[in-house]
Amino acid sequence: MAESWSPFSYLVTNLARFVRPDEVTFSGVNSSLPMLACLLAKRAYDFDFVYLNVAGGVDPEPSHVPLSSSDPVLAEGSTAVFANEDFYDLCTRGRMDLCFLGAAQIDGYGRTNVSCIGDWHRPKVRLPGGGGGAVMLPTARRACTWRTEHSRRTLVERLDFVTAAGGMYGVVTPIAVLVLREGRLRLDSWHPEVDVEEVVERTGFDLVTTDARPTPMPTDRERAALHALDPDGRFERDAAVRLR
Amino acid sequence: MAESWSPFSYLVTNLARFVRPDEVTFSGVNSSLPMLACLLAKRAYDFDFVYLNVAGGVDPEPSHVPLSSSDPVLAEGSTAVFANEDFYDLCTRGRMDLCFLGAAQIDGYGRTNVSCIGDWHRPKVRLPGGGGGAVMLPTARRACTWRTEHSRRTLVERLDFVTAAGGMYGVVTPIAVLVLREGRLRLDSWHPEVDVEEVVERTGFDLVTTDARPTPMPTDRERAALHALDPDGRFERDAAVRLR
Amino acid sequence: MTSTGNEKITSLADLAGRIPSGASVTLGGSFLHRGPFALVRELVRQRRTGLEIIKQSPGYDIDLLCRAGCVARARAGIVAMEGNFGLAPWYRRAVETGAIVLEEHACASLTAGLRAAAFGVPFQPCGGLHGSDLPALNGWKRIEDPYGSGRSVWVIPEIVPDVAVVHANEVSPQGDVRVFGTPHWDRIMSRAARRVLVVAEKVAPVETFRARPELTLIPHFMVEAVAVVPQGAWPGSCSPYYGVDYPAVSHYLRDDALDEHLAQAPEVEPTREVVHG
Amino acid sequence: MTSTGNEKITSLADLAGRIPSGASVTLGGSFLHRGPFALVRELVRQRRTGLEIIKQSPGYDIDLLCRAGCVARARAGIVAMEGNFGLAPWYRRAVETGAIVLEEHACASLTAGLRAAAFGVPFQPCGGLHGSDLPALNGWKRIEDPYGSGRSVWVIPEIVPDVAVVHANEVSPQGDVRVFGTPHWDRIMSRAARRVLVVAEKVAPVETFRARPELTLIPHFMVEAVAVVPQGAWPGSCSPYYGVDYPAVSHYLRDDALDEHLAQAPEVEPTREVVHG
Repeated sequence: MAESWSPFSYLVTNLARFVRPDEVTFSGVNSSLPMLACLLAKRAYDFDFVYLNVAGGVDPEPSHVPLSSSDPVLAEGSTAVFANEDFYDLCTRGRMDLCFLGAAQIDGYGRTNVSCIGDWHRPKVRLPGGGGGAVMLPTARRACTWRTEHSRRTLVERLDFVTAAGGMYGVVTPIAVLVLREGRLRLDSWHPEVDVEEVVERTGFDLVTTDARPTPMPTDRERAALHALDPDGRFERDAAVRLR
Repeated sequence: MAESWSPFSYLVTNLARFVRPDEVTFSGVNSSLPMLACLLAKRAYDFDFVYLNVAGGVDPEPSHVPLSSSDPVLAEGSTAVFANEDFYDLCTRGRMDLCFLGAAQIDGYGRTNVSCIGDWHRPKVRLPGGGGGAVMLPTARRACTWRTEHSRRTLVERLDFVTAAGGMYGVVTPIAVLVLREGRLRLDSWHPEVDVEEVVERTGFDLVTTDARPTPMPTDRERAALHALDPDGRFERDAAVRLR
Repeated sequence: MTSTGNEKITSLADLAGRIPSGASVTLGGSFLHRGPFALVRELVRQRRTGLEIIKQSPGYDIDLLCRAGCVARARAGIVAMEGNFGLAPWYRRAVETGAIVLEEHACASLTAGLRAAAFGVPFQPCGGLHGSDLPALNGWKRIEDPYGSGRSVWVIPEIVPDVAVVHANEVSPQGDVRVFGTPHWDRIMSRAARRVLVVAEKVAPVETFRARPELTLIPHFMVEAVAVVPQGAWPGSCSPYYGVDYPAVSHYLRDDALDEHLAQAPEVEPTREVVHG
Repeated sequence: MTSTGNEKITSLADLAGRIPSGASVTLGGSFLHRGPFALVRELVRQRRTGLEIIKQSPGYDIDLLCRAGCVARARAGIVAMEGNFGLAPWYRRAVETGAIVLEEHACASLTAGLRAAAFGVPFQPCGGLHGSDLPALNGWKRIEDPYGSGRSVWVIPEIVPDVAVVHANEVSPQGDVRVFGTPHWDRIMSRAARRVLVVAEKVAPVETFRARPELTLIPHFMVEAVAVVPQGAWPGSCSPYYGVDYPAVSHYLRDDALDEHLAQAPEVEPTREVVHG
């Protein structure tokens, strides 16, 4: 490709592309990339949607983009405080359209592990835990997740622990966008700087690639929005995402 | 007795005498007499207690005494709004010390009917319903009720319907104070202007009268407090309580 | 469910028009206090029928709707005019004659059913109720604690009203709802119902909502439409603006007063002066 | 539980002294935001041991307590330093070495257990959880809807913390608690716990509470004692007063920094200047 597309921009932009008009969309803790994606969608797209976040914000107008995706800055300019009990209840009663939820491992069924590497009772690595996942993944109308590493360690045939299951809609990595169809994650599109074979090769579960296509390059508005949100590249450096 | 004691004052004063130091006490809807009793206790007694009411008030300082015991005036001067979900939950988790709850019929076990006269499905009279009763009576540490009429119609051998059961502590009528001991309502004291025989005669269930005594006359502070709360006798006229 | 636009403000007639005959409606406020009474009167004028009214402590509202023949079914904990007015006479008659079907609740059991709906679960445990005839009357089930505490608890099935109607002190142009003083049960009603409609005393600038978002009871995206009706809670109170209009309630209770009462309402005569009760 | 006096204000040392070793403690706030961190540091200074920490999203607080050996058990939904700091290293090590016993929750299942306690019922239905390994891990029971909807739901046993500790923006002299911005889970924590302790940025005149009682998250009668510690949520944020002190969090994460970190805390050096993040 003439034009390059950084894997950081690829992740944020493709997470933003899951946002739909007039829907209620939520980003939580430990979720800098979805936070940026929701703020990008507000700037780059010509439709309204409701952006809720874990700081209690309802369509906030933050004075700056905080390092912490649960920072009170994310409630600035909000006309209401929609706090934790409220957004969880909204989700469990079926009114949350799109949730962004973190994952350490993802399997071919779109289930996630955020609990541990190795046996839960004697973990090699104790991970943060799923937070909202086990409740929000199966009850949100759509849930999307992301990994900053696309490898057989992160996209696995078998999870070490099933923290959350059900309701997965899409996954974004530095090199691909996966979407769940008929109960399995399939390749929806790939980063123009890699090819299908590499995506399949770096995925731990069998990946159906029919109907997949190269991911459309970011629009000028998407690029401009992300630049406005991360002008000095601080988030891009912290995320430290690599294509390979 | 030289000194007379109006049945209205008898009711309010003896309800107030159930209030204890440092306890959480609650008055609800349709409860003008307990509202007056709690306000009287605040004025006449030298101890602190927490007065919650259905208007969301927490130790309010109402500018005047409203006709409606759920009037927002009863939250004036409150430093918090402790609303319906909160005070019901407080009660069901065992933290409500004293609740005043209304009743149309009361039986010898201290159970109450506020639902209907006659068969529930074909009522002679459809009554208001129990409100908090069925949940608060069994979960409050102590519950007290009152009747402006002491008769075999109101203090009955058999309720037409059991709206609420359990947890009853005391009952005040124009002529007597009953307290529950060993599962039965017993005569605790009687209005000095009647005698034990009349109380027993006008009660529909068997009334144990051992250890009962004439009710101590109101103190000057109790009289003064009630006069200050109902200076023009409006509440006394509305209540229209008669000794006989 | 969602809406983010600023076109939430509509007429009272349009607001009532969004509630069809046969709908289940949960009404905010309690007894004579901060009820969406202007909307209730408009439902009467529009001759709605077969409504199910869901409210822990209705009074004037359900009495008026029964009087006008709008109600088929009620779920309530305690029903009275309150103040010093006693029972709700037309409601009482409707129940006694079988004109409406009553599901009698404790206020907290009705709240439990609304909580089940708000929490997205099929049933909600409710404290108390032991020894009451209400569970048997309503066919409620009792469940043993599966964790072996030896305790058992009554569970209430979910109650999902089609519409919640709340009377607000203020709304933002986008439909954020503020209530001053006790919210009564308005919060859980707004979370349990499929749709939320609002009658508001006034519209306040969005800046005031941004300055104190903690005071917003219902965020704009949950609100479908708002009608601005000053004194809309008449003849009840809307603190701190006005108190109960006791003479108007007494007048309402006269056998021949219905039409005159409806004609005197502030949404019809918006110039009538504020009554302080 | 009740107290109506004005003698609620006490020292931080006294506040921590009210939490014995072995107590179960639920801590307000979330990750680096408005946590009662001054109280947590004081528990470390007083060498508390065997604590059970109950919080949906702990981070700095539980990491510090694990680092100092104060914790025996944790119930949590997600644990991390957050910001751009990643995992909570001393907490992680404590779990991996078996130094503490973890009961892993979803945030909402922990909230459900607290709701059961707050509502006075033995268990609370919780939406979701289908297909997760967490219910089997924790021995949670699934209950069929006894009303025949065909739905089933996981129920969480009540979680009754001995003490809830909340970091408040303001308190009244009587102990009413105000929080600005999101309350996180502080509200349900304060209703579920047997006792409520508060760390506050400042005391505000009772008149300001009377003027806007709607802003009071916890009424005074539920609060046992309050310690006033300006910047007590350091190195976290307390909006709108100050943001996260990122350099201080980075310093805390150095292997040799614990004593220095504790010595630099605002409750020790109350004159240090406000950090805006």
